Amino acid sequence: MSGEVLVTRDLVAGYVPQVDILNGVSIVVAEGEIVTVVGPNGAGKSTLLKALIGLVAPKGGSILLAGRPISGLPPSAIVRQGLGYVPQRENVFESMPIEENLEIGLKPRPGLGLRRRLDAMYALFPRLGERRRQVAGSLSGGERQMLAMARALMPEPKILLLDEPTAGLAPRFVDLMFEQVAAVNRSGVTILMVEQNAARALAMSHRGYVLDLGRNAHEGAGPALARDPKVADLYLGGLHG
Amino acid sequence: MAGSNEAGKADALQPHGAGTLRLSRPVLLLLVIVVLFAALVALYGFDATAQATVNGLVAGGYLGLGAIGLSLILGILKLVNFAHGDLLVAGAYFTILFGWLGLPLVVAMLFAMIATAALAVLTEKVVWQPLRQAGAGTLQLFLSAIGLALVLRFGIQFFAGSQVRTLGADIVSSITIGPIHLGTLQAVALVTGLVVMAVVGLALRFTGIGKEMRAFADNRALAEVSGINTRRIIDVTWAASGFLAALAGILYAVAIGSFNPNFGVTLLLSLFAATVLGGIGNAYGALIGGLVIGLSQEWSTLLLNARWKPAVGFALLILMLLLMPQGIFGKARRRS
Amino acid sequence: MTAPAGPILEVRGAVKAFDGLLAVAGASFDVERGSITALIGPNGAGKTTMFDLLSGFGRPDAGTIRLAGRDIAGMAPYRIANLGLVRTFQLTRVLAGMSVMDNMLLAARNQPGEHLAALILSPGRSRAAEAAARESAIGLLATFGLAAKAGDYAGALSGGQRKLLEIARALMTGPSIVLLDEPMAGVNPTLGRDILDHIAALRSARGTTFLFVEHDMDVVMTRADKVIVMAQGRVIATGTPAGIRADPAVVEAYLGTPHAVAP
Amino acid sequence: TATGPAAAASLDLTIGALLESTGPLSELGPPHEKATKLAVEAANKAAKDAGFDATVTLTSADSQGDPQAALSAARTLVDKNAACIVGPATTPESISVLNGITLQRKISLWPTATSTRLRTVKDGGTIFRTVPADDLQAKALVLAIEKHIGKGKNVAIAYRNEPYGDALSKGFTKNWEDEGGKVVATVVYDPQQASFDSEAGQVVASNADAYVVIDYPETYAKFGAALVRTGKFDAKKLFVPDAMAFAKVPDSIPGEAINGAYGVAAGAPTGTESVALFNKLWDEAGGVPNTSLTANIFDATILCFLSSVEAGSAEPGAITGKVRSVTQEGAPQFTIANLGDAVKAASAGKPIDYVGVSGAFRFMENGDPSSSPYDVFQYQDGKQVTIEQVQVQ
Amino acid sequence: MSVDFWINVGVLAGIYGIFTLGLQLNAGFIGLLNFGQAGFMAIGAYAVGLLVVDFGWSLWLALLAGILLAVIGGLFVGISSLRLRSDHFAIATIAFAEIVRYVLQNAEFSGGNQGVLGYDEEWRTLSDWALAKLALIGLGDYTQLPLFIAVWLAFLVLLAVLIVLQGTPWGRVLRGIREDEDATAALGKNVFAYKLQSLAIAAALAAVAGFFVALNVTFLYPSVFDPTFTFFGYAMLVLGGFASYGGVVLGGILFWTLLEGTRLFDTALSAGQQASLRFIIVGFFLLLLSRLRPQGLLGNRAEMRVRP
Ligand SMILES: Nc1ncnc2c1ncn2[C@@H]1O[C@H](COP(=O)(O)OP(=O)(O)OP(=O)(O)O)[C@@H](O)[C@H]1O
Ligand SMILES: Nc1ncnc2c1ncn2[C@@H]1O[C@H](COP(=O)(O)OP(=O)(O)OP(=O)(O)O)[C@@H](O)[C@H]1O
Ligand SMILES: [Mg+2]
Ligand SMILES: [Mg+2]
Repeated sequence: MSGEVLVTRDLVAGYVPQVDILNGVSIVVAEGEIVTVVGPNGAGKSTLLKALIGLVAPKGGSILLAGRPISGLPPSAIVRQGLGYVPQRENVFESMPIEENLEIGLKPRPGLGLRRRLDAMYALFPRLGERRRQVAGSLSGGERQMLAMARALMPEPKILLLDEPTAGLAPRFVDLMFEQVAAVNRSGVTILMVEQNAARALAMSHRGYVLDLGRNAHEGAGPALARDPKVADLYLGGLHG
Repeated sequence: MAGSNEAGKADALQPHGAGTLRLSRPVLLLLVIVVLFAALVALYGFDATAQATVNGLVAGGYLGLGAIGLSLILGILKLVNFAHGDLLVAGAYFTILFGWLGLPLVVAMLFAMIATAALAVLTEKVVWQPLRQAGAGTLQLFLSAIGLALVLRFGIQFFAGSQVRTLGADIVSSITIGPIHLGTLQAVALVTGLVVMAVVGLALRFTGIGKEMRAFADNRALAEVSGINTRRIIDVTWAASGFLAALAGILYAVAIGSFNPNFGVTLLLSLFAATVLGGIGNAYGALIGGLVIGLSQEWSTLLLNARWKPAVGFALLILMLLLMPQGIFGKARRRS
Repeated sequence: MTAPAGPILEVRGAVKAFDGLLAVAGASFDVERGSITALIGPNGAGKTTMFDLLSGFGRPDAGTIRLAGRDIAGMAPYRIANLGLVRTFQLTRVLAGMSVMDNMLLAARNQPGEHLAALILSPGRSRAAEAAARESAIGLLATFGLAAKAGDYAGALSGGQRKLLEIARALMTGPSIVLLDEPMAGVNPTLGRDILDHIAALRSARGTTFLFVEHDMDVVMTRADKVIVMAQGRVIATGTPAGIRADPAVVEAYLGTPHAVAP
Repeated sequence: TATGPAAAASLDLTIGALLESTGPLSELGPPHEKATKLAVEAANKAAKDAGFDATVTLTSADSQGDPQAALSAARTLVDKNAACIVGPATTPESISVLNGITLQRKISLWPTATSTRLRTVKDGGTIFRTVPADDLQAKALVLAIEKHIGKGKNVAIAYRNEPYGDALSKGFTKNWEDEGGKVVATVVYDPQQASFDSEAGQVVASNADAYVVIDYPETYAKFGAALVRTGKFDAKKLFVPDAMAFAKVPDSIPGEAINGAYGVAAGAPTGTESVALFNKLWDEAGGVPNTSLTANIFDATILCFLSSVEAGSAEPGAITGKVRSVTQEGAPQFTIANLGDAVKAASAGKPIDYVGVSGAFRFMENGDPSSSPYDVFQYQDGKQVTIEQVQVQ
Repeated sequence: MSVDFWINVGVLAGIYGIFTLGLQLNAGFIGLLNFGQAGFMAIGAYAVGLLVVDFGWSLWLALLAGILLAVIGGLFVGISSLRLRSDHFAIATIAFAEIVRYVLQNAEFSGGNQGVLGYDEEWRTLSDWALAKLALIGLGDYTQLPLFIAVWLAFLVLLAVLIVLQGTPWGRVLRGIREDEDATAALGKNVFAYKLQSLAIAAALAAVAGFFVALNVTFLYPSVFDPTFTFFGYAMLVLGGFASYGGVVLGGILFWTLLEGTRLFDTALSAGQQASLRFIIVGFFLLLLSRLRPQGLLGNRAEMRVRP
């Protein structure tokens, strides 16, 4: 069995001293997997990702990256260990052109060659290639989403944390984004994503977690979880095709 | 997506394409300046106008140079550094200190710039970093900046006294170009200002650290998760700001001839005006903003008694903001 | 003057350009009174920009926009809102430093206490209006799953909760037409279902018109009476959901591979 | 504290100094502080020489160049038992201090502000100035220019934008035009601006026969340099007022901007012996270089002390009442050279005439000196040399 | 007797408290960075002085006129500059205040560098009457006490009015605008009108403060209306707490106690060094206080935190 690259145990975290948002979340992401986290709004999904990337300091429990604890490290250090992250909101540098956004994205691994990675991203999202000098702040919602994804992919991360990557995307780009996630995964990248497009996300995942009120509510193999009627009704808006 | 490529071409041909004749604001500004210059020449003759123009460029040069460091801090760290004027003063007094320790003037100046840069970084470590971690807002930072400004200015005054000092340079020598007289040191200050503006502007635009600084300015959290070492960015920004402040302070002190620890605070408002006029965080903007203020003030002396000069600068500032709400180099933001 | 019976919103030849780029390039469409209309189109088609023009956040470079027969192009946002057209933002705009409840109360219309003169002259009326507003706010918050958050700062809400608050807030104004910019993006599907039910109920009960941008085709197909499709700043198709889905131009420009659409 | 006028009683006098330690005029602070200190030392020494049991202490406060702060500062001085207040430097500060506290308590106030405005305020006889008001000086300047340049000539005026320059410029213009002269330019500048070159250019461009620049040395260092940079400046055409009087040209002022220039300052009828002595005291004490108005401050402090001795009391009102008795015309004259003798005479209750470093004092009803001999001096090789005296009323 | 001294501190805290209430209304509640408050104060104070001295008006009538003129000034600034971005608005208001100050210094009508004097007869009469009454309870020696009472009466009344206003729906609209003016406009609120009201009220408060400054200083001179006082006002605001009127009271007292109280230190240093040390101490305190209580004395930490 492939190793467990990212593990949290009884993770407790929050934003203000008295209020904990995560009340003991334990997840396991094994190498090469796609893992999806779903749950109601405000369940703590984004907070979980923020804790993993170092934006929120954990108050209890542990986070292990390839067996080594990373809680307490600054995000820039965690990113250099091969984690990539696409935030849910404010995920592009609004005052900078698309191309500079991508250039900044390459920061953790400049050795990859800027030109090569840029070309790869423009091939993936031609819309970005057409607009490379447009400042990101004037992009449409979907265009921003593409840019945010591309920025995170620039340094070829080993593990990618995605916070609602398909929100705001037109259907053809939703498809593209999911295909892209699958492709990136096939190339060896481990993926942990949060999605409200939950049925489709779970269907392509090796494993899924349902988070509610800052705790693990359900877990299981992705497709199975999506088919679980209780889960579907409570969290996925009923059964989908 | 070949379709949208075609659409892109079609856009350019559209009559509504936001007016191909529309000039960018900097060009427009230059045009206005040229027209005003011509008008003044017609009214007051070439000699007087040219002399006022040169004077205006020099005065504006000091302001612009002083404003660059301020603009960096404001733009990148979002901090209204009320103590910036006092960093200028620190530069001048460090020069005195190193001169007193026996270093030749030019070496003392260089050391002073380095010392001021170190001082600026120190303020980050002692004052700003803890405040940022405590989650202080803009106005809280502003209060601390007032406090820090007091500590710096009066710290200097405590040791050096408030009497007038000089750096002992030759402030009366001047260059004569046709009918125009220009103080030698004034010329040095102006040229230095232009060079520094270009260097800082290019560095921000093209170097890696410059891009990181802009990314940091734009979105701190995103910069962190993009792997930027934000501590380093902050330190570099402070060091640059301190260095530039000292450079500006020293040049000003040298060229104007005499000063006391108040000179920074008296310049501060004009520095802010230059910063805002040019577009916050923009090195070219800061200098151009300074030059515009300087020019308008000196030109105004042709029309009005010089006693109105400071008021003219402020009036122009308001006027320009109303005409160009984004500043000379600023950009409009999308509202939705 | 009573509003004519025609479409509540009429857009004719609207144009909006940014630095030579035509975001909206001569779009024309109608929104029928009391309908639930979807505005769809590829990313960057100009949907949000269109919303900006409708709500006063942008002035069209050309074209006319009529709300209940009245030309509103270029009118200030607050005046349009007071005419009964309210919008939400794609990138959420909650009032972070105010409580969720205050966000809601702020949206209440016809609150005399918002004007200094009325406040001094008739404080009683202000209090009565306030009490009424609070009651309807509590109801709306419950519908949107935010009841427990009423006292929290809106800035402490999660991404999806912000979206919900914005929709609830827009409804709080008692609008005649609501523009929702991707209301379902980032909202948990179960909750989304409830909200859509609520919207449908509101339409039936009050005749409120809804125009919404949405990329979730399930939602569009099952909930909209009529669909407007934009691409590259123009309206390329209008019709019923079924008709739109069959339109090859729409499939090509927007839907992509047919399998993406759930049957 | 002192009791009654009995000569043998001990005297414990506190003199308050309102100094511009910070704020826009803070360059004046250190020299003015030193002047008060020297005066208090001289007073204590004189008391000792005279065998008179008196201790004079100095307490100072920062007036910050601001009327509101000056009032607060004055209150702290009064809290610390100051019986007279030396300073402040500007008219606005003086008025707020007067109305806010010293008037009610009959504390004598010794400002170095020269505006005639101070003459018209209701001060209940508590304001005394050891600096002549601007109107006298304006006349002295007219006389000096007439003598060295000629009558009816063209003059350009430049002044620092504040009450002093403003009032003196107006007074000078009126007097000069009354005498048939012309003022061809009046250039006003802010002391803190970044460049003075345009203003300097306007002064020389006026082609005037003489220039009057009303400024303090601190700003003139900048303005004068700008004048020289115009390339057309001739310092021999320059006339400056008392604020620019200093024994030695400060380092900050370029020689080309000042050597050959004329100036006026209230002079001492007994010659310059006191001035020499004062300069010696100053140099021996070390510290900041001498600058304008220090002698006047020194004299004000001494006068407060002598008045207190004359009154045999450290009570503010008593001191205020005796100021005229220590500057009485016709009474035996004393200078800082024989201050001990002055103390002896005063403690015996006899009227005296203290002739200060900055001259003799004839206080009018309103506390201003009535007339004054003015020294006309010239800067020669960085030194101020008195070349003649004129009498103005 | 240093009671006098502390009465003076109280007067200053009260005057600048009134001044700062306006800033709080602008910055704290509607998000307008008004840095021109000293300019409005100057308009109010000079109107009083000039109307009394040059036109023989009654002091009290002149006060009303001063408030009106300051409000007109506020409307003028607002109408011309409110559409600017917030940081640009801040600098535009400073510029406005500086222009006011330079006009007062350079124009003939305002007395220029010679200032305005002698407008306070009516106040002195009133004050003497009050002192006579105070003498009955043994407080007749404190000559500044009548002013202290007047200032604090005005301060507390204005404070109460503002606190009440803030609790109304009107106050809620202001806060909405502070948080996001576009979103508030989208809900049908006339953002511009509210900003204008807020600015006009702040200008009126500044004029009242200016009136008291005029009485306290007894002499009007342009430098009294230096932008420094606006910065001091902001310092008081932040010390007391962002978006808290009550904080203004505490912030005012704290700030002026700090600024004036430091005069009482006595050291063996020279006067220049002592004065420097005083400001160093003030500076350190400001740094320390903002470090220890970033939200200010009465500020709301949570409200501060969620701010971007
Ligand atoms: N202020 C602006 N400056 C420059 N370009 C802009 C500006 N606003 C919008 N655009 C461009 O106009 C186009 C239309 O944008 P709009 O936001 O209306 O798209 P949209 O249809 O809402 O897309 P999405 O579904 O992705 O939200 C986009 O290509 C966008 O980049
Ligand atoms: N910056 C913050 N400060 C305080 N509380 C916060 C902050 N951000 C989020 N919260 C609170 O934490 C809880 C979880 O938020 P989180 O963003 O993790 O939810 P989520 O599961 O990602 O929801 P969604 O699907 O809506 O994005 C929410 O109740 C929210 O109110
Ligand atoms: Mg989330
Ligand atoms: Mg959109």
